[in-house]
Amino acid sequence: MSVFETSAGIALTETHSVTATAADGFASLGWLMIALPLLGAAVLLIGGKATNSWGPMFATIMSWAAFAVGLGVIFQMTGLAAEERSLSVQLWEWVSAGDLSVNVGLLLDPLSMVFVMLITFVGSLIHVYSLGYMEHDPDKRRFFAYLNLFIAAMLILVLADSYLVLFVGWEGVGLASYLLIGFWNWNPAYATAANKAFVVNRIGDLGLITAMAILFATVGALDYATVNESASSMSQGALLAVGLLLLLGACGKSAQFPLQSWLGDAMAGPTPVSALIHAATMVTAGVYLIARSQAIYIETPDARVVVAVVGAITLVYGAIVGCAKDDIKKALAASTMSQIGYMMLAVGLGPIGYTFAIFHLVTHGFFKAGMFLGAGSVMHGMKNRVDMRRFGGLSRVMKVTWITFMMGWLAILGVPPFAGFYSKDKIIETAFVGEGWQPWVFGFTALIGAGITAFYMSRLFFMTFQGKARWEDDQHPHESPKSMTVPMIILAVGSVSLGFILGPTGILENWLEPVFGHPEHHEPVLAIPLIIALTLTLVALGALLAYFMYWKSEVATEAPEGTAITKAARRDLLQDDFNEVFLRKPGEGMVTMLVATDRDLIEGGMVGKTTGSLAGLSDLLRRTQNGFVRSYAMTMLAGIVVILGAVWVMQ
Amino acid sequence: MTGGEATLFWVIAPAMVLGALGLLFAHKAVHAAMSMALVMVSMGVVYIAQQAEFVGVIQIFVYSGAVMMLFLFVVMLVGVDASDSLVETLKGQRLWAYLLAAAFVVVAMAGVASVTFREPVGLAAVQEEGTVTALAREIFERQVFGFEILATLLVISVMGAMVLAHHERLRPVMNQRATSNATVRSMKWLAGKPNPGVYARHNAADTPALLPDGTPTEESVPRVLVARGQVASVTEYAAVTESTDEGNAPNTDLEADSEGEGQS
Amino acid sequence: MTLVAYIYLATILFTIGALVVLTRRNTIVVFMGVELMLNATNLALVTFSRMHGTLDGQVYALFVMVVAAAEVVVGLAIIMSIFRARRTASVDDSNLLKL
Amino acid sequence: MTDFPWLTLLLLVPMVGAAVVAGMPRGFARSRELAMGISLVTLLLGVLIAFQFDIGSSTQYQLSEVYPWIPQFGVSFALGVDGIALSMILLGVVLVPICLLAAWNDVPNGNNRRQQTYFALMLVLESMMIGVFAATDVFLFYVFFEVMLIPVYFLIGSFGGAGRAKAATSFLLYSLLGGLIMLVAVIALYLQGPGGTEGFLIQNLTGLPIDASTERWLFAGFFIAFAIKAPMWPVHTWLPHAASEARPATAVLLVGVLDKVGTFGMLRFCLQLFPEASQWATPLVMTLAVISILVGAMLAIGETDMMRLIAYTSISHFGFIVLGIFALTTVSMTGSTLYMVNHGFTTAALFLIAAMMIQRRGSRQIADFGGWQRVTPLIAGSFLIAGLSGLALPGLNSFVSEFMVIIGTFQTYPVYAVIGSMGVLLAALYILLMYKKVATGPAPEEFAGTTPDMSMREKFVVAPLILAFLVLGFYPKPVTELLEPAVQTTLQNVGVSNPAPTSVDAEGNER
Amino acid sequence: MFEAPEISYAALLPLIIVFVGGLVGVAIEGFAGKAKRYAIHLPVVIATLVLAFLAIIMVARDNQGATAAGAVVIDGPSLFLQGLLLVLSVIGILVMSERFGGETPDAFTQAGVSTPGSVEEALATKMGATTTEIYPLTLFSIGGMMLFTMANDLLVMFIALEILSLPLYVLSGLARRRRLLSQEAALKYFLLGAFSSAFFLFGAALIYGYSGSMRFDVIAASIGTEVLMDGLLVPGVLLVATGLLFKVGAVPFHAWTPDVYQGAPTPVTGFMAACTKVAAFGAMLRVFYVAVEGARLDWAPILAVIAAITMIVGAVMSVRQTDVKRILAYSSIAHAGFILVGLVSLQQSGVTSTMFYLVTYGFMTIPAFAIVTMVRSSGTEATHVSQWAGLGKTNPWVAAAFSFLMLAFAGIPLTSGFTGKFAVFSAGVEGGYAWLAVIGVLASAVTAYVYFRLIVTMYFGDSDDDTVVINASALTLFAIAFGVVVTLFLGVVPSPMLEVAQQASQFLR
Repeated sequence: MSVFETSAGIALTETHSVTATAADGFASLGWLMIALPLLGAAVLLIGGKATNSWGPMFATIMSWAAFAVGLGVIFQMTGLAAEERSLSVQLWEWVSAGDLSVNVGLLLDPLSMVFVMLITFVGSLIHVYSLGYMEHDPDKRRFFAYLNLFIAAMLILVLADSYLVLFVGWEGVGLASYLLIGFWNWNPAYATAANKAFVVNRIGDLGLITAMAILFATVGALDYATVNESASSMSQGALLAVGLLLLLGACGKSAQFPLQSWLGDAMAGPTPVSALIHAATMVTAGVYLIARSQAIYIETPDARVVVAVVGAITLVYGAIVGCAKDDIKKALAASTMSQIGYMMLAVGLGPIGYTFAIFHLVTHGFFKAGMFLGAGSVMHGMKNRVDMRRFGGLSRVMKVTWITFMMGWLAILGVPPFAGFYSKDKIIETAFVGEGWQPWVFGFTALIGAGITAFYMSRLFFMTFQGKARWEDDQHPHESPKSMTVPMIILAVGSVSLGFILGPTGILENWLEPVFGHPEHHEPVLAIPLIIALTLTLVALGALLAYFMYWKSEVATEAPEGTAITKAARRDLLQDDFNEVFLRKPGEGMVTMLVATDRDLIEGGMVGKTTGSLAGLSDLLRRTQNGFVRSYAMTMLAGIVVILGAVWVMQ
Repeated sequence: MTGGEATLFWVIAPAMVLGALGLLFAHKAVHAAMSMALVMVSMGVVYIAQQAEFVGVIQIFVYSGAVMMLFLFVVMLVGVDASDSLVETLKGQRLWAYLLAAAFVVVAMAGVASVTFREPVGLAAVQEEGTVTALAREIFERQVFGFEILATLLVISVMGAMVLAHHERLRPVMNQRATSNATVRSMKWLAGKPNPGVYARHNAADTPALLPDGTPTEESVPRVLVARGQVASVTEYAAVTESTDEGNAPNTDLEADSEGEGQS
Repeated sequence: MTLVAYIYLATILFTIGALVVLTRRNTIVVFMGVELMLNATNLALVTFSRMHGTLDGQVYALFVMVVAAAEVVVGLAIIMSIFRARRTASVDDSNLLKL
Repeated sequence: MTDFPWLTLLLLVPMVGAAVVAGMPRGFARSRELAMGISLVTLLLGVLIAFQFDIGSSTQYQLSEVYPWIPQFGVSFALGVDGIALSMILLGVVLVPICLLAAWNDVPNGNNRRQQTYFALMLVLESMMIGVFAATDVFLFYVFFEVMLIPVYFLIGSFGGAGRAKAATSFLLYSLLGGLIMLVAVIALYLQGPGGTEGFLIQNLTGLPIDASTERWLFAGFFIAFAIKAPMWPVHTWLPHAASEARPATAVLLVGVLDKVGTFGMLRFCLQLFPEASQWATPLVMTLAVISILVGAMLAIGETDMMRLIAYTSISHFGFIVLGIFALTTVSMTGSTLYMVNHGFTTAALFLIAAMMIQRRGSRQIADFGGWQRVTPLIAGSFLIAGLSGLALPGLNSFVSEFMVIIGTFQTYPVYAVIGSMGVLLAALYILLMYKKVATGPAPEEFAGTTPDMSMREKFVVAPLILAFLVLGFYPKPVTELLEPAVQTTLQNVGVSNPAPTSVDAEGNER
Repeated sequence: MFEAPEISYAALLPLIIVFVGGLVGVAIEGFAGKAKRYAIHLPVVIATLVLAFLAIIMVARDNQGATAAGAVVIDGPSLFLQGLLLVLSVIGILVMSERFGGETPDAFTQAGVSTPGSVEEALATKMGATTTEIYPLTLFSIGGMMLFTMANDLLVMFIALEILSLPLYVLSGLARRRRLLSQEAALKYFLLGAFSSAFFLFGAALIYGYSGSMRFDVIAASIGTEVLMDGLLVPGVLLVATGLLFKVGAVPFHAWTPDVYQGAPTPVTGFMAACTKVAAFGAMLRVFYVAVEGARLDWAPILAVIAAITMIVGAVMSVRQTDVKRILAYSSIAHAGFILVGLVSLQQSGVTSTMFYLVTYGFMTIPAFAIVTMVRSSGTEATHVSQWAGLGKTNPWVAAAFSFLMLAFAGIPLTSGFTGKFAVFSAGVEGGYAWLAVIGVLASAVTAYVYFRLIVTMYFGDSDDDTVVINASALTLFAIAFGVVVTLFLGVVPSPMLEVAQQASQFLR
C-alpha cells in the first residue's frame, strides 16, 4: 500500500491494531519497572540526609532493577507469538466521569519495550557514571533522586496505554528535566534555563492537551486501543488537528522547530543529565509519540508531511547551529536536535520510516550518550570548562575518553560499519521514497544534513582531542575514574556494534513488526547504491574540511568575528532574539498593561470611582444639612410641591 | 353666597391677605403681630358670616384675644425694637421660597379648581336647634373623644411651659421675718448699713458715705457697683462735706434678696 | 361667586403662612406664620363644613384652635428659653447643629 | 442511625466549641490545644458522616434534616448533602486542623484573651463553612453565606497585617453587596415558588416554570453574588487585599474553602434553579471565566507580593472551575467540582508554605528573597511541590481536575476550552518565575545557616497537604465517585445531556 | 337630650392607664419634695407602663373594635404597636433614668429654665434641682403615640400627633450638657414639626372637603363615589402623608432628624427614634391601608419613590459622617426608607413586615443610643467617631454590644435587622416593587460600610486615651442587654414574633 495514496476511508490492511491481552506471568509485574525507580526517588527525597551515604547507590540499584524487570518482560515476550506480544497491565481506574474513563494501565508491546531497554540500560549506565561524576557534589543524593524520578517518569511515558497516562510521564520527565537543568540553580542563568525548558515544553503540552480534548470529543476515549480503532472514523479535520497538535507536543519535548530554543540552554544541567535526558531518552519522546500515534497519521497525510517538514527543517537547523558552537555541550545539543530531526523526518514519512526512526533513535541513544559522557569526562578533567577552543590535544591524556568518543563520532558520521551508518543511511534512503517534490526535497535535505553533520562533529572531535593543546594555564587534564569510563566503554561498544546487530539482521524490524506492520518495500527515486555513495562522499568531504580547518590549521583561542551567518548560528540562528522580540516583550508588555489596568481601571476606576463618587455625593448632600431651619423648611416645601406637581402631571 | 356675604368677602378677604402680607413683610415683629391680629379678627368675622358664629366668637376671643396677646407679650419681652432685617442671608432662599410658594399656590388652586363641588348644603338644617346647641351636640355626641383627649394637650402645654419657664424655688423663702432673724443672728449691721453719701451737689448711689471720722465707707455702696468698680471717688467731696452730718439710713442689699427669689 | 372663594382664600393665606416660615428670621414671626397656616386651614374647614352641611368642620376648627393654643404655649416657652441663652430671636442664629 | 441529625451535630460541634474556647477564663492558656481538639473531633465526625453517605443512592440530598424555622417566611432549617457538598465539607474539616496548626503561633503567648478570640473565631468559621455547604434551604444558605463574613472580617481586621482594616472592609463590602443583591433574588425566587411553610427548600424551588425574563434577572442576582465570592474578573480586587493582609491560616480558609461557596452556589443554585437562564448566560459567563483565567494568571506573573500572587493564581483557578461548571458536561463539571477540592489543598499549601518563608524573611516581597532553596531546603522543596500542584503537574491533584475541565469544556465549547487552556502555560510561568526568584540563585548570606528550616509543627502542617496532592493526583476516584452522581443530577435538572463523541455519529466523518 | 356615644372604656384602658399615670406624675411634681421625686417617679412610670401592657393583653382578648363613635379603632395592628410602644418605652425610660452615680437623671439638665452657663444653672446644680417633669411628659408622649396608632379619624390623629410631639419638643431641649445645642434642637424640631403638622392639617381639611368627614371608614367609603372631587382627595392624602413622613424622617422631610437627634439628650433621642417611628408608621399603616387604600394608584407610586429616595439619601449622607449620633440619625432615615418599602407593598405581608421591622428597629436603636450615653470624654459624651477608637480593646463588652447592634443595623443574618429587612423586602417584591428592594439592598450595602467603619474604628484602631466608658447602673445595662437579647432572638428565632405580627396584621375597617 502506497503511503501517499492512503487516505481516510480506505480500510487498513496494517496489523497495527493488535489488541492487547492482559499480561500474565512475569509481565504482570511490569509496573515494577516504574515503581522501583519511583521508590528510589521517594526514599531519597523523604529520607533526607539519612540516606546521603547509601542513597546514590540505592538509586543506581533501583535503576538496574528496572532494567532487569524489563529484560524479564522481553524474555517472556519472545516466548509469545508475534501477534500476542502486546500485553496490558491494568492497575487502577484513574480518571472517571461521564463518558471519560481512563485507567492507569501499561501497554507492554515491542515498541515500548525497545524504549524500556534503551531507557533503563542507558539510564542505569549513566547512574553509574554519575557515581563518579557527582562524587563531590554536596547535593548528590538529591541528584540521584531526580535521576530515579526521571527514569520512572520516562518509563511511564513509554509504557502508558493511553494518551493521558503518557501525559503524566510526559510532564514527569519535563519536571525531572526542570529539576536537573536547574540542579545548580545557585547560578541564576541555570535557573532561567530550567524555567525556559519547562515553559517551552508547556507550549507543546498545550498541544497535547488540546489533541486529547479533540480525541475525547470525537472518539470519546483516550486509550490507544480505542483511538486506534476509531481513527478511521474520525473526520479529516479532526485528524489533521490532532496530528498537528500531537506534533506540537512532540516539537516541545523533542526540541524540534519551532520549539527548539530550550535545548541549548538545558545544557546548564550536569553532563550526565544532558547525556541521559537531553540526548538519549527524553528528547526522543516526541518521536515515540508520533510513532505511537501512527494510526492517526496514517489517516492524515497532510499532518504527516508537516511532521516530515518539521523534521527536515530541524535537521538542517541543528546542523547549522552545531557548526558554530564552541561550547562542546551546546554543539552536542545542536547535534542532538539535528539527529532527532532525522527521526522526525523518518516518522513523517509514514510506515516505511517508523522502524528506521526507532532504529536511529536507539543507536543515537547509545552514541550520543557516549559522546556526552565523553564530553563530561573531558569537563571532569578540564575543571568544568566547555570551550572547545581551549581544548585540543586531549587524545594524549585521556585515552579512554578519546577512543570511546571516537566510536561515537564515527557512528554519528555514519561511517560503515558503525551504528549510525545502518540507521541514518536507512532514513536518507527512505527520504528519497515517494512521488512529486517530496522525495527530492526530503532526500537531499537529509543528504546535505549528513554532510554538515560530518563537518561539525568532526570539528568538535578535532578541536577537542586533536591538534595542539590550547589549554589554559591552570589545566592539568587527566583521565576520569573507572565508574565513569566503564559506562563510556559500554556505550562505545554499543555505538560500534548495535548497527549491524540490529539492522541487517532484521532483528529490530521483526521485533517491531507487530506494532508497525510490515510496510511494502518502495524504491527510492534514486538508486540505493547511489544514495549510499553520495552520502559517504558528503560525509567524507565534511570530515575532510573539518580536518583541514581544525586539525591541520591553528585554532584560534578566541572565536573569530565570523560572517553574519556564523554570528546568527552562534546565537542559535536568532531564535532567542526572535522569542524575545515577538513573545517575551509583548507578553511582558501585556502583563504590565494588565497590572496597570487592574490597579487603575478596575480597582482605582470601577471600584475607586464608585466609592469616590459616593463620598462626593455624600458631601454634596450633606451640604444641604446646613443647619438653617428655614432651609430645612424649604426642602420640605419643595418636596411637597414636587409631590403635588407629580400628581398633577400624572393625572 | 348671598350678595351681602359676597360684599363682605370682597372687603374682608383683601384685608386678610393684606394682613398676611403684613406679617410677611413688616420689619418689626410688633407690626407683624398686629397684622396677624388683623387677620385673626377678620377670620372671626368670616366665620360668623359663614354661619359658624360660635367658632367665630371663639376665634376673636381666644385667638385674637389670648393667643395673639401672648405673642405680643413675648415680642415685648424679646424686645419691641428688635427689627428683623429683610436682607436675606441665605443664598437663593428668598427666590426659591417665592417660586415654591407660587408653585404651591398654583398646584393647590389648580387642584381645587379641578373639583366640581356639589351644591353647598348649608348649615340651616343642622343648626335648627341653634348654633351652639348643634355644635354642642356634634361635640358631645360624635367628637367627644377628641374633646376629651384635648385635655391632655392642655396639661402637656402647662407642663412644658413650666419646665422651660418656671423657676423652681431652690432655697427657703426669705421673707421679712426670716431676713430680720438672720440679721439679728448674724450680729452684724444690726442697725443696717450706712446709706450712700448724699451731698448737696451730688446725690448718687455710687458715692460712699463718710464715716464720722470722715473716711468713706464702701459698705454704703451697693455691692454690685463695688464689684464693677463704679464707685465714685470720694476725695473730691471729702473736703467739702467735712462738716456735714453723715446719714445713717438702713442699707438695702438688693442683690442678696433677689438672689433666691425666682421671678415666676 | 361660590363658597370656593373661601377655599382659595384659605389656600392663599396658607401659602403666605408658609412663605413667612421660609423667609422671616425672627423666630416669633416664623411661629406666627405657622399659626397663620393653621388659621387658614380652619377657614377651609369651616367652609367645607358649610358645603357639606355638617358641623364636623366647625368642631374640627375649634379643636384646632385648642391645639394651636397649646402649641403656642410650648413654642413660646422654647423660644424664650433660647432667647435667654443667646439674646437673639433670629432663627438663623440657631445654626450650631449642621452637616 | 439515619435519622440521627448528623449534620446538625457536625455544625454544632465547632460552634459550641468556639463558645467554650471564647468562654474560658482569662487565665486559660491552652485555647490552642482545646481548639485543635475540637477541630479534630469535627474532622472525625466528618469522616463518620462520609461513611454514612451512600454513593449509589438515588436521592439528591442525603442525611437530610428538615425542621421548621421561620414558617411565616417559608424557611426551614434544612440540611442535607450531595456528593459535592459533602466533599466541600470534608475539605473544610480537613483543612481547619491544618490551619489551626499553622496558626499555632499567630497570636503570641501571653495574651490569652486574644488567643481565645482568635481560635474561637476560626471554629465559628468552620461551623459556618459546614452550614453553608450543608444548607438545603435557600434562605438558610443565604444566612450562612452572609454570617460567614463576620468571623472572617474580624479574623482579617483584628489579626491581619498592616493594611488589615482596609482589606477587611473591602472584603466585607464586596461580599455583602453581592449577598444583598442575591437577597432580592432569593425573595423573588420564593415568590415564584409554591410558597408555604417550606417554600424555601431547594427541592421545592427546582424546576419551577418561571418566565424567561424573570428567570434571567433571578439568575443574575444569584450569579453576581457568586461571581464576587468566587471571585471572577472584574469583581476580584478584594481578594488580593484580603488574602495578603489576612493571617495565612485565615487566607487559606477564605480562599481555599469559603470562596468555593461561589462556585458551589453556581452549581447548586444558578444552574439547577434557573436552567434556561444559565444556558442563556453561558457565553457571557464563559467569557468572564476565560478572562479570569488569563488575566488572573497574567496579574500573578506581574505581581511582586508573594501572598497577592497566590491570590491571583486562585482567581485564575476559579476561572477554570467556572468554565467547567458552565460547559455543562459531566466531565467538565466533575472536573470543576474536583478542582474545588483540589484547589483547596493547593492554595492551602501555597499560602502556608509561603507564609513560613515570609515569617522567616520578614517580608512578603518576592524581590526580598532569592536563594532560599539553600537557606531552608525543606520549605523551598515543599513550596515547589505546592507550586507544581498549582501549575497542574500530572500526578499531583490539580492536574486531573484541570484536565477534565479542559476536555469536558472542549466537548461543548471548544474555543473557550482552547483559550482557557492557555492558562496552563501561564501557570507554569507564574509559579516557576516566583520559585526562581524566591528559591534559586546564590544563598543569601544573612540568612543562610542561621535560619531554621521547617520545624516539626510545620512538617505536620505540610505533610498532610502533600499527601493529599499525591492521593488525589493518582487516585481521585473516591472523590469523583462522590461527585459524579451529584453532577449527573445537576445536569438532569438543567436538562442537558452529554454530547456523544462525534465519530460515533452515523455520519461521523462529517463535521 | 344628648345621646352620649358608646365609649368602651375597657377597650381604652391601656391609654387611660398611661394618661392617668401621666397625671399622677404631674401630681407628684406638685406635691413631692424634690429629693424624693426621682425615687417616686420611676416606679410609678414603670408600673404604669407595665399595667398598660397587661391591659393591652387583656384588651386584645375580647375588646377589639371601633369605639368612641368611631374615633378610635382597637384592632390587631393598633394593639400590637401599642404593646411594642410600651415595651420600648420601658427600656427607653430606664435609659433616661440613668444617673451614673449622681442624684438626678444624668442626661437632663437640672434647671431647664436657667440660661446655659449661668450662675443660676450652677446654683441649681449645687442645690440638687431636678427636672423630673420628664416623666409625666414622656408618659403623655407615649399616650399620644398609642393614640396615634389607633386613631380612626384624621383630627384625632392630629391631636395625637400634637400630644406625642409637644412633650418631645420640650424633652429635646433639656440636655444637661451642650445645652445650647439641645435648645437649638428643640427649636428646630418644634418649628419644623409645627410646619409639617400644618400641612398635615391642611391635607386633612382637603380630605374633609372631599368626603365630608375625617373618619376613615367614611373616607374609605367615599373613595370611588365622589369622582368629581378627586382633585381634593389626592393632594389631601399626600399632604397628610407629608405630616406623617416628617415624623418618620423620610426624605425630603428628613432635614430635622440629624440635627435634633444630635442635639437632644441621648436617651431622648433613642426613645424618640424608636417610639416615634413606631407610632408614625402605625398611623401611616392605618391611613394608607384603611382610609385611602382605594386611591392607591394615585399615591402608591409617589410613596414608592419617596421610599427609594429616603433609602438612598439616608445611606449616602451617612457615608462621610463622623458623629456617632448623626450616623445613627442618618441610619434612622435609611431605616425609615426600608420600612416604607414594606408599607408601600400594600400586601397583608406589608403590615406584618412593617410591624416586625418596627420591633427590630426599636430594640436595636434604644440600646445603641444607650451605649452612646456611656462613652464619655472629659465628662461629655464622646460622639466623634475617632473618639471611639480602640474601644474594642479597652471596653470589650461595650464594643461587642455596640458592634452587634451595628451588625443588626447593617442587616447581617442572625440579627433581627436581617429578619426585618428580609420581611419588608419580601413584602415589597410581593407587591411588585422589586426595584425598590434592589435599591434597598444597595442602600443597605452603603450603610453597612458606615456601620463597619464604626466597628473598624472600635476594633482595629488605636485607643483614644481621653475616652472612657463610665459605669452604668443596672437600668442602662438592663436596657442594653434586653435590646441586644431581643435583637439576637429575633434574628435567630423570629418565628414567634412573626406569628404574633401576622395574627395582628388584620385591620378593622
